[in-house]
Amino acid sequence: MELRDINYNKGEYVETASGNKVCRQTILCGSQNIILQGKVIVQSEAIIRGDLANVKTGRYCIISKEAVLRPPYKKFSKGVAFFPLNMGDHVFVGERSVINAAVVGNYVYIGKNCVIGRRCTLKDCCVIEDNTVLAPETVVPPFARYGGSPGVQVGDLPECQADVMVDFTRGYYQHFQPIKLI
Amino acid sequence: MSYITGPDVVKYACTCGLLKPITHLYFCRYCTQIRCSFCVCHEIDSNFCGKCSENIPSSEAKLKKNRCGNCYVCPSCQQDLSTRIASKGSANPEEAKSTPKKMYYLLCQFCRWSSRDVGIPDQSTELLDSYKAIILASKKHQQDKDKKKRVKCLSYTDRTGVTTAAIRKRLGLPADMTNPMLKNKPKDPDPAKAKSEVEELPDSIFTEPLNLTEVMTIEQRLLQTEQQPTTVDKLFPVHKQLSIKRSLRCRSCEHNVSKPEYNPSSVKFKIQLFAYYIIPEIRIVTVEPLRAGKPSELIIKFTNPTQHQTTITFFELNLNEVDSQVAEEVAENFEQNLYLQEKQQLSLPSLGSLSQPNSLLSSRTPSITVKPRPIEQELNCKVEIPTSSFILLPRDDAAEYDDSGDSHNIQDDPNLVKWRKSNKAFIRLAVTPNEDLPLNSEVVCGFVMQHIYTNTITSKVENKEPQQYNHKVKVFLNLGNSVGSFVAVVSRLFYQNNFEKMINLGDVFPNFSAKTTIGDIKFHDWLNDSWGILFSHPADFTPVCTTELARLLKLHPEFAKRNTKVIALSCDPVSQHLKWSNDIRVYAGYSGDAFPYPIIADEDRELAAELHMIDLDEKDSVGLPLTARAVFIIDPNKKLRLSILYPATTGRNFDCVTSIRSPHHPGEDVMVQPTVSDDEVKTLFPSLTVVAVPSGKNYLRKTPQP
Amino acid sequence: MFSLPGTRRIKIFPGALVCEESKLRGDITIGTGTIVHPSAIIIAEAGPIIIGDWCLIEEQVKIVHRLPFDQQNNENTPVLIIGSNNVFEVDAVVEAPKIGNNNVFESKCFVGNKVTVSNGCTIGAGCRITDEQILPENVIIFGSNCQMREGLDRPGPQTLQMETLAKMLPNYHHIKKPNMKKE
Amino acid sequence: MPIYESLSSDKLSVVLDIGAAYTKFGFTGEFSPRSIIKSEVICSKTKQLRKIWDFKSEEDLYDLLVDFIHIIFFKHALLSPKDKPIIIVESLLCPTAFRETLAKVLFHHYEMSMMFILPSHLVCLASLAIDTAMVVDVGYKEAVVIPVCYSFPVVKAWQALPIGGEAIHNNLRTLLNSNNTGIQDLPESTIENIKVRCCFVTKRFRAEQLGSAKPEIAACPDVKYPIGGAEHITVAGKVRERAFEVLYEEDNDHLCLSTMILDALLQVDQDLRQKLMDNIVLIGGSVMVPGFKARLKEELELQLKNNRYSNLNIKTVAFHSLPCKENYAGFLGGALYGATELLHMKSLTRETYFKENHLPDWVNFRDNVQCA
Repeated sequence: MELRDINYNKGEYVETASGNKVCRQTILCGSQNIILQGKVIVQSEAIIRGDLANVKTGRYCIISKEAVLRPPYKKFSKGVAFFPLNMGDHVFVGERSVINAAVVGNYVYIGKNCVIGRRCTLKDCCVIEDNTVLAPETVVPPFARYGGSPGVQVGDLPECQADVMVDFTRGYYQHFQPIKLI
Repeated sequence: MSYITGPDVVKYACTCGLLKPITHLYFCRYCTQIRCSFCVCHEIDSNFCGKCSENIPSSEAKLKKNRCGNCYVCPSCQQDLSTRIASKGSANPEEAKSTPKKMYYLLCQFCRWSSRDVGIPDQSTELLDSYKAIILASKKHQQDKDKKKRVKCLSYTDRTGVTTAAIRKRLGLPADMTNPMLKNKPKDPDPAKAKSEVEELPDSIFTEPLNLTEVMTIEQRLLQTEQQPTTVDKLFPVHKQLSIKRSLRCRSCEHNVSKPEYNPSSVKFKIQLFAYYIIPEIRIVTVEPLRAGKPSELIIKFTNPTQHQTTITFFELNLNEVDSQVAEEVAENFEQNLYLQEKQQLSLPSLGSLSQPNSLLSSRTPSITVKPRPIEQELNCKVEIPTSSFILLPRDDAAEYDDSGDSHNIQDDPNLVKWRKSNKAFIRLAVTPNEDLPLNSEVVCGFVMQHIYTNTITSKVENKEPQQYNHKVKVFLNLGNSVGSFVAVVSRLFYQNNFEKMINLGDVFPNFSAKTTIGDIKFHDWLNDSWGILFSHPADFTPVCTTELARLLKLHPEFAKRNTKVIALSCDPVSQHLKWSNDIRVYAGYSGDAFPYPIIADEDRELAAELHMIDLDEKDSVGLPLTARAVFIIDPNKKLRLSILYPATTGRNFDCVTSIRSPHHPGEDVMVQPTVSDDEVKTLFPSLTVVAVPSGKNYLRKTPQP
Repeated sequence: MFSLPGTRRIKIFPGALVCEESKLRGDITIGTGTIVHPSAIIIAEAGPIIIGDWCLIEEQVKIVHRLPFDQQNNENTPVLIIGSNNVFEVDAVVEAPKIGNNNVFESKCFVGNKVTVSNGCTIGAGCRITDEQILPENVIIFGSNCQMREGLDRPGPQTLQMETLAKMLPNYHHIKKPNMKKE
Repeated sequence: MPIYESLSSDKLSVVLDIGAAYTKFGFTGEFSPRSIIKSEVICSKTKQLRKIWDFKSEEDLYDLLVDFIHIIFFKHALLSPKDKPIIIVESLLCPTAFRETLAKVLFHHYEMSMMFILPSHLVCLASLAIDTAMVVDVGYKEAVVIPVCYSFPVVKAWQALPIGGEAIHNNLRTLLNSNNTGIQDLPESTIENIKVRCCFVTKRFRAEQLGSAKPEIAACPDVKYPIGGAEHITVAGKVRERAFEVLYEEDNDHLCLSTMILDALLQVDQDLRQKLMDNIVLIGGSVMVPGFKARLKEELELQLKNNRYSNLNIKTVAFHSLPCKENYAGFLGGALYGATELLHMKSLTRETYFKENHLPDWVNFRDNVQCA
């Protein structure tokens, strides 16, 4: 199915020069440490914890409502360090998902209500189904579809997944339009 | 989106007869045919470990039983284990100065199982290194030995790969010849002795309580195939199973249609003949509500993925007509294969051991083509095939960044092409579901799309021009469910403002019979001679409805006091109602045992339609409209006294409804109806007070509540 | 709803870090060293909540003191006491009437108001525990079926992480001022 | 040492034992299966998990098997199936439709070079190095008893009853439902886990006592079994002990596991009977439960005193202990046989299959004539 238009209230969103659309009702902590590469949508009540460590997203990322991007921490003998969270291009993060990953590759789809454990690595072209719980330090290989709790591989993805995701995130961005007042 | 999460609504027919979304199809450019994972040959390209993302050569993978040597999975929950470092002071207190040793242990971060749980001591790196060194040395030794051996006994078998077994087989030796194994058998193994004593159950099993946390589940047991222990103290980590990258080969022409790059984390391909890159993609944009026998407008979007302009033409899809050309071709191929194999087989014995062995004759025996099967999809919707074709412009990646308007000047048939932008076109089609289509069934239509496939690889040197082929694809579209005839009636009622048939205030309320949570009832009999409140809600297990019904639950005694019976209605089945009523009771904190009022299950929406309480804007998961929030108050004479209709999205205030039944709060004075004449009033309500209003009309007459 | 202004009913001991963007409703006491991240929600509906020392409460956590229906409308209002060194990870919803020490509530877990949590328990990510029970010590609940296993020992305290957070958070967030003196 | 060489040679072939509940998969010459997975696959059409054996038609089975074999080769064996041999361990009572479809899938779709079909009742004796035994296979769907005499399965003496894992699950479900109101529709995986974690085969006198209206003994302790996080059920001690009774209680035709063995014995030559009873081999996943062997022995000894079987004149009953777990005994036999050169001598090649267009089967007269 072709995507329907997703409307938002123009007053609620800020659009930057690079095309990022960020809702005003978000909690962006430590905004100087957050880099959105452009054409990124951050929807209402999403939380990005830039205060803990750097958070970097690629182009055409969609952070849905109430999603949490939280840099992971790692314990050392001397103390705890927070690691930066890097996200590739064309990533979709579903509603209420918690991302504690270290790396999220390109063309990744994360469904609703997922928990991506600390320091997980999501390689390029993978899909995390809704309500998945990925244990900390899980590595999701390319072209894998993960689901369940604990998250295990439940299927494979078609080889053209990268282009499907490009098309999806671009389409989403194009259809994410302010409400036109008639 | 639909490719990732949703159901596949647009499917293309593969040459083998299976229907798949375009993302799962391949296009063999040598055969100019669609292929799918079912009808191509899968081959393993490389092995890798999904955890450490390292390639493992196939020989090593075989040696390690297809498992990664470094990564382990948790025996308890089958997640990858992480290696943890625990620093440990030196064992000798004298060497206090030495740096603490780093000790490793395995930990599952999901279920917190650790190698310490089963008493595996923490391993130091030195130990691991020394083991690695030993393994390395032994490997080297083995290799040397192999080499020596090879030099020493260079035999005919080694050079040609012909083994005695292969020769024997080739010669077609009779099966009942003496087993060559027997000659070489060093010694017969001792036959096992059966015992007449068997293991008895321990007595403790009858008395000791069972601690479930100590007993393994069947999944945990089967993970350790050899031992299959039963108690958790024997959970040992398992090496992680490897994953593969695979290439796909067309069975007809033996060319690859997909070959991935070697690097495990790469998502690129050396050969990528995916249909998604070659065949125009079709997506459903909108479709009007589908009604049996009525035409609806369908808008679909075409996207040209190639760098070449193409022209799309539609044809009628006839499922009965077998694609004769393909079938013939395949049949021929199949026979040829058989013939080839037979020939090989027959020729070999005669050639004997002098000829090259089978394995060297050709690296691959030709594949058997998968026989196409008839398409298993019924069409129940006609598509009006447009006579004209349209052009689809090539894809231009630069255009993605070009926000300026389109500068194409293509003469389009305005009835066909609704709108176009770069390589996309929105096409309007008329579809008509079959007359006899039952309510709420899946509507599937199909057509044949012909597009021009431009082959850029040139087979001959002199022919520099890219070749163009007309390629036809059968496309099936699932348009969603048909809306039923009765909804059509209701919607017509709404659309045409035809409200005559609606029950007006004062009309006798229909005496329907319905399934409810207290069994089947006849409405009038159930009412008996009390007042009745019938109210509907959109669906069970929804927040607003729960609060409404819970409020009603609390107010129920009030209604009972006023000789009023309450009944609810929605389109969910009785079983759902029963489950939900428990929720309501808990939500409302209701202390009574039984749910005090019944709920009607109007699954086929007959009542809802009859009482005109359908909200066309609110639809359930299958696209059927839900009941609106209606309230009907029926008097003991079964006449409708009041009706309220709220949309499904807006909750009602049931305190308000109580006040309708007796318009004032308890204890307050009650209004007397204006229809009662002043004289009558005095006899009926002796304690009447008339409120003086400026108009001078005595219509505000109060009396204490009876 | 409340007659007293919300802030006066919230008692924060020195050394606790409570971000301004968190939502605290009702009578809440927060012990020394406890860190409350922004957008955490703590609601003392049925009675006061006392949170012990060195607890970590992350974003979107919801701690609600709400009694089961059959115990509501009782005269005496019970106090929800949460022990020390508990970790509540992102989006955990906890309604348990009693919580001991050193427990870990992982992301998106749900603990119902009939569950009593003892010490050293780990409620795995996404687990939903509602059945009336007392969780034994060091139990680990994980997976979609809420499988249980017994741990070797209680999960380690997150003191190291909290030290780091205590240094970092004041640089980025407005912190509610402690209004209690050390006992 | 050719025998040793063949065991460790690089040319490993896949051994497959497709059971009704679990499929055992591994390679020749290995002592345990690589993995034991459920015999089910996600149907490509309906996207639902379906058991292989619940097929509707041969076409349906073909598709299910294609998907299933794909998983075996590309997720577990990591081997391209084309032009490779495969060893299939199957029951002698395997339905023809299943065998033929499997052969079609392996030869047509996966283009395997040869297929070596082994009867599970016979090959499981390989690991014991004996040639005469009474083989009792208690699987998921059914229990099958076939005596094997001097490496020849006496097929005419076969006995089969639908008492296996499935019957136990159904019995357990009924027992649980009767004393846990409100909990219904437990998935089979939960039932199976309750079975393996809580239940055992009790002694005969206890079973009789607990089955009576007023038992004089106390049942073993109850178990509170949590179902997800929201509910729990009580597995009563009585249920724990009685779940397996379906195997031992005589049905309407007075048949049960012990009578099956003795009925099979009646069909065998008199001289062999005592030898068979001294060599009872139990295979199949359902025999792994604690107390199974002890109870079966008890039952057999009791039945032998019965009039029905008194003329059998059996003095002793003895059981073999397999060197492996019983649920993969068939697989192990297949792996041993497959490692020998018999694989190349006796197996059905693709060429022969295409030429003859026929899969040899012991029930087929044509194949029997050839044998003779």
